[in-house]
Amino acid sequence: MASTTEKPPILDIPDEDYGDISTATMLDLYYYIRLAREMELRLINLFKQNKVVGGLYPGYAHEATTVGTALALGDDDVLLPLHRDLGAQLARRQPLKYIFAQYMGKVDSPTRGKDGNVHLANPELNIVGCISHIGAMFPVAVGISYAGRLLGKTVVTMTYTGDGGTSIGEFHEALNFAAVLNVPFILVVENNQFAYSTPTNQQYKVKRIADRAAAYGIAGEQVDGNNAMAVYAATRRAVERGRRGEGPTLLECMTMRMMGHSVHDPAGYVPRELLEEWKAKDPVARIERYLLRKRVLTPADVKDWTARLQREVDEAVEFAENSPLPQAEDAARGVWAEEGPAKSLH
Amino acid sequence: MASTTEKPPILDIPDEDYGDISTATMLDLYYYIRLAREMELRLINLFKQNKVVGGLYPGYAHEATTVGTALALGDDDVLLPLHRDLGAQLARRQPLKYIFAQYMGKVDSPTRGKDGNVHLANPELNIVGCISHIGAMFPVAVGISYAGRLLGKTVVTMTYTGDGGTSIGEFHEALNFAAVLNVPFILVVENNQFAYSTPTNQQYKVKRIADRAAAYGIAGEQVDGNNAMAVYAATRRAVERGRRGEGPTLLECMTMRMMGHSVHDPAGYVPRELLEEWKAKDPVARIERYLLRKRVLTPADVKDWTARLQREVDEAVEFAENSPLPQAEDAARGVWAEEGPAKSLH
Amino acid sequence: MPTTTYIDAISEGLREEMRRDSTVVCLGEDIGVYGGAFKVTDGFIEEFGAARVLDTPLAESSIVGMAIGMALRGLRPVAEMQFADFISMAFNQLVNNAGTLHYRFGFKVPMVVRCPSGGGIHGGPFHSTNPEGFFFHSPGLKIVAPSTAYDAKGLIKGAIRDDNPVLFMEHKFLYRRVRDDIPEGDFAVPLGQALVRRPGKDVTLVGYGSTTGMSLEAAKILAEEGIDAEVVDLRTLVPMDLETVIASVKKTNRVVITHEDRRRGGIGAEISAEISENAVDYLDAPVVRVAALDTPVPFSPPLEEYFLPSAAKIATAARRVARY
Amino acid sequence: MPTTTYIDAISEGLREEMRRDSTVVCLGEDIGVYGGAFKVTDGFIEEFGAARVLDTPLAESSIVGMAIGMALRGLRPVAEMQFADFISMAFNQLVNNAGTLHYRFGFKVPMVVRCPSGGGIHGGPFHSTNPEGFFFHSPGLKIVAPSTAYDAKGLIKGAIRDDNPVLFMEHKFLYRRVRDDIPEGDFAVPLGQALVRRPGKDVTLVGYGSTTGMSLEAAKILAEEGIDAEVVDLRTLVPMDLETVIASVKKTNRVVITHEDRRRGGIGAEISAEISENAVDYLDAPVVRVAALDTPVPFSPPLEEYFLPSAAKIATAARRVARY
Ligand SMILES: Cc1ncc(C[n+]2csc(CCOP(=O)(O)OP(=O)(O)O)c2C)c(N)n1
Ligand SMILES: Cc1ncc(C[n+]2csc(CCOP(=O)(O)OP(=O)(O)O)c2C)c(N)n1
Ligand SMILES: [Mg+2]
Ligand SMILES: [Mg+2]
Repeated sequence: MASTTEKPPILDIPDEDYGDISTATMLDLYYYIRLAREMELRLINLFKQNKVVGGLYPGYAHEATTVGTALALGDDDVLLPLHRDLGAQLARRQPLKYIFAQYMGKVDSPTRGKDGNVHLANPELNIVGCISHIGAMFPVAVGISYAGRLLGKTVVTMTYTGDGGTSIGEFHEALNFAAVLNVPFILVVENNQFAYSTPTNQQYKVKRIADRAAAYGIAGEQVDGNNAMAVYAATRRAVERGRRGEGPTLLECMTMRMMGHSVHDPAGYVPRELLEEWKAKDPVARIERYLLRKRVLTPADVKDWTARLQREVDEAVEFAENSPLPQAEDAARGVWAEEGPAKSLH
Repeated sequence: MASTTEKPPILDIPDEDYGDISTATMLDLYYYIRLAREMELRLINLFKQNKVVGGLYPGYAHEATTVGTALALGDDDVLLPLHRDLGAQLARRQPLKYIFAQYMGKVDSPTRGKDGNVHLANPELNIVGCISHIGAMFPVAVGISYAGRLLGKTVVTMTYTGDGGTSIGEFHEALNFAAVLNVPFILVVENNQFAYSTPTNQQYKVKRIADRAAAYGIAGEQVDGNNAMAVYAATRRAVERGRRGEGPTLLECMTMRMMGHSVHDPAGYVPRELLEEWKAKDPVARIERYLLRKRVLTPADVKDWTARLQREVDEAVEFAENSPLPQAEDAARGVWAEEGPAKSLH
Repeated sequence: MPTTTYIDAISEGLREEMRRDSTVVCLGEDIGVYGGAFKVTDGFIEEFGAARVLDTPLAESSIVGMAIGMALRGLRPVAEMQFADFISMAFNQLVNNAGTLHYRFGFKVPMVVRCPSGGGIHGGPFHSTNPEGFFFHSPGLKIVAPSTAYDAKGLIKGAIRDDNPVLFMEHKFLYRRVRDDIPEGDFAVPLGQALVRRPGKDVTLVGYGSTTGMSLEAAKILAEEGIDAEVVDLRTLVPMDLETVIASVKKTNRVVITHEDRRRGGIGAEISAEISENAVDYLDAPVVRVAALDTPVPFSPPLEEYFLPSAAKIATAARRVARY
Repeated sequence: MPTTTYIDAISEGLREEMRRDSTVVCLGEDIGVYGGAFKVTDGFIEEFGAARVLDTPLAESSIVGMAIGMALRGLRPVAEMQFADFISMAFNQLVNNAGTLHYRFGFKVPMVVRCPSGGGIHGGPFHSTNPEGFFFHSPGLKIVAPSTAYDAKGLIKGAIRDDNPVLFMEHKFLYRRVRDDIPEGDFAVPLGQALVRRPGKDVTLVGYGSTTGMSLEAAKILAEEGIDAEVVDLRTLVPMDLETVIASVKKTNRVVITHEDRRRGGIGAEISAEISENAVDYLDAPVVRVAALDTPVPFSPPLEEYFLPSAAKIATAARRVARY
């Protein structure tokens, strides 16, 4: 597919052939994309109220990519999301309340306050949380897929990187391992055109990151990352390739970081026009207009959903606010598996 | 250029256009290639006599690549050779006696016995020795070239990797840095078809490593690594690109490891036929036949050279044998620059 | 109130060195146009240009590898790790490459790696660590860790002028909480000199970086209880000024060793071992360490507080030792 | 002469575990067709197939990263570093990823990284190191270091059965120089238990790996001089059996700590610090360490010999302590 930066802006999801996507899936896309958006906005609010502990790296306007990719996985597949991928966590059914509890450092988060913000796992849901060091999860994902093979199961693994993260050595190592071992591994590049303050022309000189797939003899695809239908369809193709034993895929989703790198960052280095151009391509509005046009949704539905989402977010925030902070002494416990719980993916 | 493995074996250096290569250069190629060969054979002998300390990783049959590449550099350029590149050290005028002294752990080697075998530097000659960890020298080479730019000088840097070493993350990182910074950096891939026991089809799934250049937006070239003329010509093109400000080059030289990974390794995993096929392409015999055909050499010359080379090797070995072992207490000295000499490249 | 913060002192020192010596060059992620995640190089790209204040792609191993190459070829690079934690990506380059080039080949490798380190800011396991303990075990790498704004400026200059690879541990918690009046004019703090920050006769509190301030605070508390603590600030960790430490222990006969890095295999163990080897007869009490727990740095505030050393914990240890 | 070498004991233990448990899987460079650089997995690919004895491309960070993933998804991977030195490439994966996954998320990470380590074979700076000191400082990683063939077999089994990431330090110099008669049948040495290899009353010599044999040799020399040394072999470095060490020191009142890893910030420092904190009143002499120099491992034989610990150096230190 063509780079979205080469074409005139597509303000709506075009009527292309996205393959056989059921109405239920379209509604799931819509639901999780909107939920991710509402959650992000609430997190930003909570941050301003000093209720968020630590930093906040908004995935705002990345929802079509994060949700569209994660929804294409099956339950036995494994998701390893990165720092802008709360949408993927939600699509994987990570409970919203856990996310808020995590951001507030509360004991009822899956890390019991030991880790923060996006470093969220859920062994029951086959979600592995990332470490901050970009690149580290790539070979881990390859190993999970490979384990699946030895255990007689096709386990597709999917992990993420930003455009900046593609400069790290493990991008190369893991894609090469996956190619040689021919495992069903999907590396999603969320190309949001900046790595913190660094624009892509200072990060790489190749035209499209997806073209790097050729350097490993694997499939590569570039897709409009603000078009949830296209993202989902492309990811499903990648998943199916993996299930058919055709190995890994490098999937580049073109999007734009509409806020600062973190809430602290005013992002003065981003050209105004770029933001305006991409504002028109907002992924939430686009999927909504598309589903209205396709009569999957009615304007009345949209209103109902809005109320429902507000309620869900309110409840989750309430849960998190009521959850206690962890006991101080718990800091000293849990380094070793002997201390329990000693969970696994399944 | 086409992969040598695709064509029927070329038993002689073909009469292609290698550009403007002077007779003096051809003779230099011949001299250093033969010197490297004689040195390797003597090292193997010394190893059998238990006079070599530590391991020995023969660069036998890699001479056209190691010498052909290194000879294309200028004095201000910087060479960072790897573990099969003694030929490159020689072409850079690293004194032969130092190499023998180094292998015997003697005090008159440039490392004064502190490091061994191929880990040989020479600040005066702008040679930086490698560490064993494959990949580590790549970004160092990029940094040296970049320093040249800041100091107002074009410093071409050249370093090496085997086919196996291309799997390491820093292959990707350094090529990408060099591309983005557009520095004159040449990465020579000595593709000898095995990484220790691992054949290339278990190392990568791309057809040619040189094609990976496209993943960085840089120049890539594959060349017959046993054809000294072709290697020299390709390297000169790369050097000139660098000097013209056209950035880095990935240069893949196709060759074959004719001995074990190290002298300890009987290499039973290498198919016999492969060795026979490549024996016919021996780089020493080929350059010799070529120069005789071109009347750059006469049969009488060859005989004279043989005697001269023997003498040179004998003298160097004698020097090394007579050099004392280092003083034990010297082990404790020299970690800090304050202890001297504190040298630099120039 | 003193005027220069710890972080501004680093900026000033760095800027002055870049003005003084055109071979001093900065590189790292987002240090140019953005001025660095903590703004240490804010304004540098305007003054020195994009070539000398180099925004790199995201890859620490190659940032450090490049710095090594630059140092070999006549520059004095100062590489920034966006957070000290990410130095783990460059571990091999530092330990095996930078640290051995002089011993093996006689090359000087004048380079500095700036490491914004330390906890107390709720950064969680990967934005809060103190990685000096790993590199302390490795030959050929100097390590400095200022505790005051004066030292932050003096030591960054000392580090840049040094001909060896130097890890500069700048503590994020101190960035804007610690200030000094810094004298006009050029000065560098030489590497390898500890300082007695507070003389005392009953117990030695030896630490560096963030625990120096904690120890001074503990000393105040202890003074009220009649315990007169001597506070030794190491400032440089490699090479370490053990003479000053041991002289203090020989005077007070009691010692508490402190650091914010984890306890097991930390720098405090080495200090303790050196004391036991060289001053065991002077000891009137166990040698006690106050350091972080041997766990990842936990995220949630009560956990992190429990994890970290503090003035109160140092005072408790000092009491135990003083009353032994 | 005892029949099983240290290296064969590792092979046997590994093979038996692969037979016993189909989730045990090996991966690394040249371990399959070639059987490993040291032939530890010789014949494995024939018995277990190429999928369970996986020849990987050359990239240690991804070998370890893959092993983490395999462990998360129900396998018990055993990754081989071709030489322990190359573990520096996987530093980040081990320290920040493997070591924190249980603390943060409750995952078990049952994996072993085999590290052919140590000097004395003229391997030079990058084929001779003992990297345990770096990882000792990091939470969440167990470390074992057998000194006998019996322990080599028992500890590889114990490590494979453990639900945590374990670094298995196998000493190359001992590979074919150390032998045992190993009992038939399945046995595993549990992690975390030190052993008194030789009881004695005058001085404790505590070490692990290659220095255990040196200490036993030193004890013989010392016995002839009337000094009765107790030799403690740590066997597991994390978690460390400090009780056994401290009980011995309380008995002998004198201690020499030994390891082949470098001295500064090495494991010996921690042992010394623990003794000083918990048994200072029992000490009748300085706590002395015998370890490698704080330099790269030099290549040439006289330099390497000077660099390394030895029975003679341990005996000298023990004399100093015994006669203090
Ligand atoms: C190895 C490593 N180095 C540095 C960082 C600090 N850091 C966090 S996010 C980031 C920018 C990442 O950019 P990109 O990959 O494009 O992802 P984006 O934030 O744009 O989604 C940086 C430098 C890190 N997390 N890991
Ligand atoms: C990071 C790292 N891992 C492992 C090794 C051990 N090792 C040395 S050479 C080698 C094979 C290299 O193969 P290749 O790159 O093809 O070079 P060749 O030896 O064939 O010239 C290996 C595995 C190493 N030196 N560095
Ligand atoms: Mg980005
Ligand atoms: Mg090879």
